[in-house]
Amino acid sequence: MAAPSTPLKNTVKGYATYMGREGHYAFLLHRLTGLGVLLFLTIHILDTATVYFYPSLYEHAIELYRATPFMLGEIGLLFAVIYHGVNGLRIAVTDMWMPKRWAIEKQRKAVRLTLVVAILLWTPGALVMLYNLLLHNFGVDLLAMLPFGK
Amino acid sequence: MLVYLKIYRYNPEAGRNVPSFDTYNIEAEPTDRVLDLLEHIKGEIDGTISFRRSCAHGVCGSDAMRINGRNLLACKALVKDVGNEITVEPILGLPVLKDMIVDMEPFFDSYKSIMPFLVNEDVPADGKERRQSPEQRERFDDTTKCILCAACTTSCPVFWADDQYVGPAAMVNAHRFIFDSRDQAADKRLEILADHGGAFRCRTAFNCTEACPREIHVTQAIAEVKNAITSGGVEY
Amino acid sequence: MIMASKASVKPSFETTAWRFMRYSGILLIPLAWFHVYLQDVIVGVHAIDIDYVAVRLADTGWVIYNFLLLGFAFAHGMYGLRQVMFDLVHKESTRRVLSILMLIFWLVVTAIGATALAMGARPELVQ
Amino acid sequence: MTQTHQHEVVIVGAGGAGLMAALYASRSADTAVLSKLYPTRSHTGAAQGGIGAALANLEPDKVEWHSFDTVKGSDYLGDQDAIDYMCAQAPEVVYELEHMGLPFSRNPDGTIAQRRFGGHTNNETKQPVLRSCYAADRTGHMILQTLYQNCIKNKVHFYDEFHVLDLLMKDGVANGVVAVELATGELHVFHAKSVVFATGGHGRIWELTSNAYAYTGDGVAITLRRGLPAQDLEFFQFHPTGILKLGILITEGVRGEGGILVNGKGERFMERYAPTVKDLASRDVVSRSIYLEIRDGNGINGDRYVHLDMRPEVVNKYAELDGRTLPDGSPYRVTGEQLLSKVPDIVDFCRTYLGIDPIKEPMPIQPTAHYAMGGIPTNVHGQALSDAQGTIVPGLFAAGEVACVSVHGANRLGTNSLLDLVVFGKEAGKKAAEHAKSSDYKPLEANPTDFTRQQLDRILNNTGGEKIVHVAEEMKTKMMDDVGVFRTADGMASAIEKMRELRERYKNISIDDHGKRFNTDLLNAWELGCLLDVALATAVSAHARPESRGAHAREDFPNRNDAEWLKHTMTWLDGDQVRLDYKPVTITKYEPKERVY
Ligand SMILES: Cc1cc2nc3c(=O)[nH]c(=O)nc-3n(C[C@H](O)[C@H](O)[C@H](O)COP(=O)(O)OP(=O)(O)OC[C@H]3O[C@@H](n4cnc5c(N)ncnc54)[C@H](O)[C@@H]3O)c2cc1C
Ligand code: HEM
Ligand code: SF4
Ligand code: F3S
Ligand code: FES
Repeated sequence: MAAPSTPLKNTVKGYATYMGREGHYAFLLHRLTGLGVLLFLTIHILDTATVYFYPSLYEHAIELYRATPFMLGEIGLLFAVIYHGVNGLRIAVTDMWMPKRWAIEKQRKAVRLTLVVAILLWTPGALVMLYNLLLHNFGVDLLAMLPFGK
Repeated sequence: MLVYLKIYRYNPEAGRNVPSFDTYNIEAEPTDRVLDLLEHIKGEIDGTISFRRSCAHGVCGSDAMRINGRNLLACKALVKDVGNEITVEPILGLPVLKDMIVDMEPFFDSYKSIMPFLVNEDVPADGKERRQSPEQRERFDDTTKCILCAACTTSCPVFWADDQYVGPAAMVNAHRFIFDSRDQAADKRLEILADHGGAFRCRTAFNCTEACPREIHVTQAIAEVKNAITSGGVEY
Repeated sequence: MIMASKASVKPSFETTAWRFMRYSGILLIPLAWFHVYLQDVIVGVHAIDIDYVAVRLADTGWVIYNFLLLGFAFAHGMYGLRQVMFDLVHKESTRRVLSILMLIFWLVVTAIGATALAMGARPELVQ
Repeated sequence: MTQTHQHEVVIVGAGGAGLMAALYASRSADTAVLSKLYPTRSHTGAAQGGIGAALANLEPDKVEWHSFDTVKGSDYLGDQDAIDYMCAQAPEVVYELEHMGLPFSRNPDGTIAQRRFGGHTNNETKQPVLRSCYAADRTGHMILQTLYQNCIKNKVHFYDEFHVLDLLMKDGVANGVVAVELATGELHVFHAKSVVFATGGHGRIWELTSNAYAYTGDGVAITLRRGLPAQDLEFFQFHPTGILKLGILITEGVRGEGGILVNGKGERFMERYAPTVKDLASRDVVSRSIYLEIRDGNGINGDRYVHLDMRPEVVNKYAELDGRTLPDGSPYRVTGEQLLSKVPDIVDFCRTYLGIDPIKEPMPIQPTAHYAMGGIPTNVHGQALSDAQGTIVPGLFAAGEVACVSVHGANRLGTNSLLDLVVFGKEAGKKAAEHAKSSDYKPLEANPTDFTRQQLDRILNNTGGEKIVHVAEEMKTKMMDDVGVFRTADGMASAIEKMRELRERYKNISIDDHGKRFNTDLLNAWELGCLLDVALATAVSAHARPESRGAHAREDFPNRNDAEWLKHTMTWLDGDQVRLDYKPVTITKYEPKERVY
């Protein structure tokens, strides 16, 4: 008789407690962002489709997108798409064209680099979106508040 | 130095049918192996603690364990490297039978499934060795080092989740033959690994490479296998 | 000196899918990034309404772009989901059932999206 | 519940010898392999340097030279018919291993690479010769893997993690074994026509050893307990280069590649002890030299160790002084890179356990208990013998380190053990199958597990409070001090006393684990019993030999005495009584002469 455990329990335990290095967390983040983007994409396809099927509903839908929680979610989505893309590129390129780069030091660096690149690509967009959020939902115009603003 | 050691215990026979931890404070040298500490506790304090070991220097593959959350060989993990708070658990994803002892059968079954033996019945007429250049030999040198300790396979998130995945160790061993210029069954092995549960289940999580005590480039080996499949084979 | 040997492997579904994941992923970098940046950052949800969509969907270039995005992104995502499903479900029969359900879901959603793209928006029907 | 299985051939041990025997036996007979470890965990996997065979791939070499070197290395105690057979078979088995898939390192022309090893020479020039066929520094690992792989290919039947505790005999014929299945704690009886022991050595008797935890002399102890003799137990090899305090082996291959031994004064002291081959003298000679240096206060900082130096600049300096050349005649030179590729595991051991990089710093080393030349006496066919007259025990075979053929005599040459495993493993496998095919199953005794149960129950039910580790510790230190590299009559006498005392105390061993499943506590206790039996037999055999020969070096009798002691020791253990007898050495071509390197 073996200790009671199931693959699911092992998986959850492993995801949560295995002290992996960079690659482990990159895997988890890639998966999480992939699923997140997919969830959004599915909703997005369906809501956009209303422009043809139930045009009246579309305004409702877009109204939802303008709600604060949704807009914050979109900022997250932007990060997810970017991180997943950069990291996916790392995986695809290493796996298919330069397998020799699957070496410990190189990958630890590469994984960190993906995160840095993703954050760099995300920040400007995130700031613009944050500005829009504050402007439209709270009437706060960040630019106007800057000393050299308009 | 004083070491605080937490050891995973499970033994239904002795009524410990819910996994739990025993803790010990013991004196140790920084250069002691975690295996030495386990031996010490087994010898002096509690003989019921069970784990496998044999060579004590990292070449037999008996004592892969999860030490402070990550797979290591207890005989290659020195106190100075893992710190003085040490948690020892069995490797993850294989059924735990008693304490650190897990059922290795599924692991060896995966190994056996990839035809881990040279296929080539032709031998030179003079009965001597088949020739192989140093470069050809070098091509698969890395993967000949595997000691089947299962540290890689049981660190792999895909393996934890999916016991039908052959796992990195089996692929390392497949690689050892696929890229051996003397072997003639590369296509069969590649076919096996092209299927469900094969190379394409690998999500490049890289835990395997980080865990391998023999410093084999496990993920690289798997990538080479994948590429051999997608490009239709290997050239020597 | 040495017998050269080249193994031959028939591409299986898993291999094709694996390659698809990689190539579609790379393709999705321009497609998805530009889409999201354009709509969420440059235009912004507050500027988007059905008329905006209608204008976009009247442009063949944008329609093709959206078709590509829909086709690749959703297929890529759904196959990814199937991988995740395989990690959670191990019974062969359940896997098969779920795979089929996912296949249907993929086809239906793609069809809905594609219809909308092909037919365009109908702002005139807004009540 | 005891389960009974029937297989024509039962092989105990899945190391190099056991697996080779299994490959051959299973060709014609129903064969099962029992092993207390998973086969790939066997200690053969730890062997580093290489397997000896006169392939002459890079420079002239001859089977006869290999034979002579082995005879000389054995200090003339090896049986020359067996040695000739082994050395003649060597090229064939090495090619066979290559055909099975063993990934040997290669020469530029694609042939198997060879390196130098202690005691292997060109008999004409007296210089070290390239004879050790290697796969980097994991030759044993590759042999073990390759043989196991071929067993899988040939569908050999394995019982993994079955610990054999007894040999069954009926009317002097071996007819099976009793084993405990580790996973369940159940006893299993294996009824067989042929039983092959290939259980490896017993270096765990000594404090500092290169041997695995599993090297507890089970095979020798089991046969001793069944009234069969052991041969030449006093000859136990101390390898000169074990990592300080840990005993982990640094292969002789390091010296083969040009590494040298240095004392505390920075001298290359082997020049004084073996002027011709220097650092590549045979192991007994080098180990003794290190001890003598240490005794003279020439250890590093006066301590009990010396340095093994393989920094490229040092290797190159001494290679130049020695005038060492490559086969093409150009001077021998190495880079750190090349050394790393030739002995990667050694570099890894040093980095892991010593925290030093041997390419940049010398390695602190001391002699470590390494290899049992003695064991279950067999003839050239691996058939076990029951007396000094060579009477065969029907149905019983032995091969590998547990056996004593004897090809290693008083001192084994490096690379000859791996060779011994494959040559005699193969032979034992073949003969075991032949025997099985030409005989019937001898009926089992009524209660075949009684003897085993009794041994286990005594441990399980004991409340004496004596701990395994305490008894083991005392045995190891005593044996290290008094039955180690140098021996004296008084020291050995006191060791005998001590072993007797410890065997008494062993009766009071009590353990914590009373369960069935993976009761490693119980098995550790049982293994200690084996070690004590073999230790006692070893000490008595050694005490009785008043000469110095090979690994048996006596301070009170520093010379070899061929007139009276050119003979093998046979040792029986009957309860506490040890009985000795002697058997002549087979000498064919090479008359004993003085041994200089
Ligand atoms: C570190 C090191 C380096 C070495 N390097 C070299 C070298 O370079 N060249 C060379 O020629 N030699 C070398 N040797 C020596 C050589 O490796 C060994 O002598 C040889 O491998 C022994 O092989 P074996 O098959 O007899 O035993 P092993 O390989 O040890 O196998 C013993 C088997 O018996 C099983 N067993 C034991 N007891 C029981 C039991 N009671 N019940 C069931 N199963 C049991 C074990 O599970 C194991 O499978 C080296 C040895 C060491 C320790
Ligand atoms: C932006 C460019 C993208 C790139 C470069 C990319 C790349 C990749 C790659 C290479 C994989 C395979 C990972 C592996 O096999 O280990 C993958 C998986 C995945 N992708 Fe993408 N992808 C992108 C966009 C998307 C989008 C838009 C979605 C959502 C619809 C998505 C959803 C997923 C999912 C769910 C997985 C599976 C994750 C897993 O198995 O852990 N990806 N992606
Ligand atoms: S690849 Fe490395 S980690 Fe995996 S089994 Fe082999 S030696 Fe162990
Ligand atoms: S951890 Fe697993 S996912 Fe691949 S890279 Fe290693 S096998
Ligand atoms: S005990 Fe052999 S690998 Fe650790």
